[in-house]
Amino acid sequence: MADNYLEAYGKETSQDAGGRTLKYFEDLFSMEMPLSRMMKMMPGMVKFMTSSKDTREDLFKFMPQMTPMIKKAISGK
Amino acid sequence: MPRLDKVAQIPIPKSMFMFKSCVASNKYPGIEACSSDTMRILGIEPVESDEQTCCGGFVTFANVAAPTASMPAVARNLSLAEEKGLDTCVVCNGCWTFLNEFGHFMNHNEEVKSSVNMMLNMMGKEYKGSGSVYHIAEMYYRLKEEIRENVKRPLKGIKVATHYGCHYLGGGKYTAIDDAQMPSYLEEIIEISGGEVVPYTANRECCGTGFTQVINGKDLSLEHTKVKLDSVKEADPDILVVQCPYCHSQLDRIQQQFNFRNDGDYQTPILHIAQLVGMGMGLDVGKLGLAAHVSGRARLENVLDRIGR
Amino acid sequence: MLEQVKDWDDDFYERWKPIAMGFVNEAERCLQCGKCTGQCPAAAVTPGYNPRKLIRDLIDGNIKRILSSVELWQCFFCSGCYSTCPMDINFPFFIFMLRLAAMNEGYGWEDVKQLEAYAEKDYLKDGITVSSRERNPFVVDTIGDIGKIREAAGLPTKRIVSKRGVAEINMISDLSGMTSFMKKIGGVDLLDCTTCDDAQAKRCKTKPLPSKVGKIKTKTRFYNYGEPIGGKTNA
Amino acid sequence: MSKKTLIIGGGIAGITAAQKIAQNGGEVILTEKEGTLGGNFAKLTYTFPVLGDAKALVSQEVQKVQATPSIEILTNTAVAACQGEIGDFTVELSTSNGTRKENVGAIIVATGFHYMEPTAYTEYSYGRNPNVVTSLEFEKMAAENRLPQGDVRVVFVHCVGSRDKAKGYVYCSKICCSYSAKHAIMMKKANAQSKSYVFYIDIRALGKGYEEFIRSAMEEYSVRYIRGRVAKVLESEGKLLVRAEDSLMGNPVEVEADLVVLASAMEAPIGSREMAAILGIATDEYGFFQDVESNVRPCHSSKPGIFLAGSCTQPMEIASAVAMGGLSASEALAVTR
Repeated sequence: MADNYLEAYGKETSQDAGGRTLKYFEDLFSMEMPLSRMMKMMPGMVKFMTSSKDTREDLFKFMPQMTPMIKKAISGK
Repeated sequence: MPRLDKVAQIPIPKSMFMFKSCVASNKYPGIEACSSDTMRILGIEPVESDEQTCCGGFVTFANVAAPTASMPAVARNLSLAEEKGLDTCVVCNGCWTFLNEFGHFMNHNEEVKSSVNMMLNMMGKEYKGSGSVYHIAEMYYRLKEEIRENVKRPLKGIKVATHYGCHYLGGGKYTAIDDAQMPSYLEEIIEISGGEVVPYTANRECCGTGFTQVINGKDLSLEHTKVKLDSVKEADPDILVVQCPYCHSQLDRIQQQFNFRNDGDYQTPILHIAQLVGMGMGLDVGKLGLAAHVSGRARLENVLDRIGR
Repeated sequence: MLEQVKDWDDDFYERWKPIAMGFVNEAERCLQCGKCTGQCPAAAVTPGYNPRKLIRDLIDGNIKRILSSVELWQCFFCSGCYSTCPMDINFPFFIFMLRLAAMNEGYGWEDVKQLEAYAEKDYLKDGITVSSRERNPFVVDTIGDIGKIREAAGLPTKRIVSKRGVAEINMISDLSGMTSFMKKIGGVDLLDCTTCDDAQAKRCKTKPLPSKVGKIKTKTRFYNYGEPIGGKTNA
Repeated sequence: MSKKTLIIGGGIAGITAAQKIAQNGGEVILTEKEGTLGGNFAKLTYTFPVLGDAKALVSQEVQKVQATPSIEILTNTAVAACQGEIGDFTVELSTSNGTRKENVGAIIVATGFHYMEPTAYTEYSYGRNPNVVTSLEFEKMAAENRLPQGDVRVVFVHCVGSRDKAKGYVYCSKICCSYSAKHAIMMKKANAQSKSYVFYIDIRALGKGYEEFIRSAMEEYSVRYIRGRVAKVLESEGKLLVRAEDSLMGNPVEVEADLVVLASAMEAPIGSREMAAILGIATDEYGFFQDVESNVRPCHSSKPGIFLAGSCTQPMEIASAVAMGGLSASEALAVTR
């Protein structure tokens, strides 16, 4: 077992670790709404919709706003 | 920098949205009861909402949630006050910094705000960024003349020490009403309520909770709390006043743990500033919720005997 | 092993700053004056922890050392460093962001695992992070039923967040990826087979972790900034 | 064209400029807003890096000026207005006997600097505890023989107000390192039992003899130098607890001290912006007077005919102020003759 961090990382340099970290933050703070991300949101929305009557109504009110976003995500523009 | 004059800019509204704190509600209900009642006596009608949740600060700084997840939660809570057209009043340092800091952040970052609002729109809400967040200690300081008029049960001869906590003064370096290193507004409120202020060395030290450190690194946390409590014990106040329920919980409960381990004998009752002001204003003893306090219960009774129940 | 400067990610901070949503700022101004460490409550009890060194390593780009360190997880989040910093570096935000980065690298999950229950069982279920449950028997004996105290104070017996409120934060959690992140944390296996007792072993066998989540192996962290004084083995 | 030169400020830079002009046959009006000449130099006990008797040195120079007939000295005097251009300025001086108008050919601004009052540094308990003093107050204590006696620890804190964006100034005040070393030596000389600790970030001792001077504080007077900016000064049972990090070792340390001396920053003289508006010259972002070119024309202000000398342009040690006084004198002579 490695007893210091240099050994634990082996041949990997800080540039590799830094690159991964930056990639992670880029994804985390991305404001874009690609289809994959939108699909990930779907289960949560369904759960919210089914939880009570008024939540369903509120979510339906949002639908007109939602449709262009879905279109945009699908067309990828 | 002494900048207590900044307090004059705080408006005195007819009513305010009282933001309930998790620790205050579930561990020290006296804080919740006193904050509402004292504000009502001071002429501000407290407005509450069942929809209000935890500020989300704990889960965020415990790294369970990324900032992208906590931002909408903050916006949601703030929008509850905005719907009613009110400013928010909080009793907890953590809530104050978290709501304030992330609120400011969204106000200055349109892109983030719109993406947060998209999520809020789904549930029929919107965050505009129109309301402000004030700590209850700020409001007390703003209303100090009203407090002076309403003192019914002066804390005559009661020695009070203060603990400001970190997240109000430290985190709000430029937004808090007082200097981060040598604050004095709590002292003033105590003197108005008739108490006697005792200084001690470790006043500006952290209570030791360390947000999550009390769970993850309990040794570190306790070691630091011990430093704090030792210094308090030296000054031997009747009451230690805090302005954050989380500090309240740490300082109150850890005393008992030290006593249990025979690691010193600490018997200092901790009171939140809302409870202290409520005590001075002559609120019913039941309202103070002193039964929920763990340490220094005998001493609290003694204090009540001296000032009258 | 000798540290190789050519391994450092020299412009990590410069590249990180623009994408960090404004959470990491001003670190380039650091004077290395040590005022932060001088007042730090965590440094006072564990001198191995040192905000100044963490900032220095960040600017140098020695990412490996920061992310794999135990010290990164010793911050108290008291903001004292920010309040005294002559250059206005808001260091708690750095810690917060660096911890996220460390988790991405596979470090520190065991710490977060202990906190995850608060989010899952209290925050997302009741809307209140700190519940009224008491673990300490002494406290239970002393104060009795918190509901009665609430009633005496003129409050409802239990503070309840409305169903709607809880549903809303749950949706926020689902939509922003917090729920899936928590599932990932839930997948961390804290049991160590060499020290595991019978009860744990039984639980391990009867309750297998959900296969969908998969296990995350947390990596061992190191005291990268010096052993704490007093020879503690664990902090 | 007027042959006279007006010198604003009777510190060491102004005195030197007046002497040099008079020596070369010029006429000078030397104004000082306080009652006596000497400026900040006269407030010191010792000079540095060579420990000279500051009071004797400055009074010698002041006497020379007072003895020169072509130098008219106006104490308690301020400049109220200034019109005209190079070679022909009309200035209005408000003296203690009412205002008077003067026609001068050139003006030398030598208003000196001001020691910052570290009231913003509440973490250092300044203004709350009488044992936390600024270096200027320390000089006064030393002059009046009020330095603590017996087995005491004295802590010197560098960079109070300098190199601090949040509460002070971003620039380095240049001389604090040297005068703190001087104070530590003075302390040791006054009280051999005392122990001195200097908390520094970087030691900036540029120039002939400075490095040796600071080394002598460490080597001969056994002053302990600890790298790290002091975080806070707490009061505890009559003592002061100084918390800082020993950043070379990476450990937080605490010093139980009896006296804490804050090396407060040199800031622009009070009212420098108003003065600049009256004269029609530029100041920099900190309020120091701005030169047109800092390398080859350090004493030219943004207006022709008005010259700058001494520490009203930037933090500066005595030798540089004297040199700059001489330079501005020759520039003024070039205009008036």
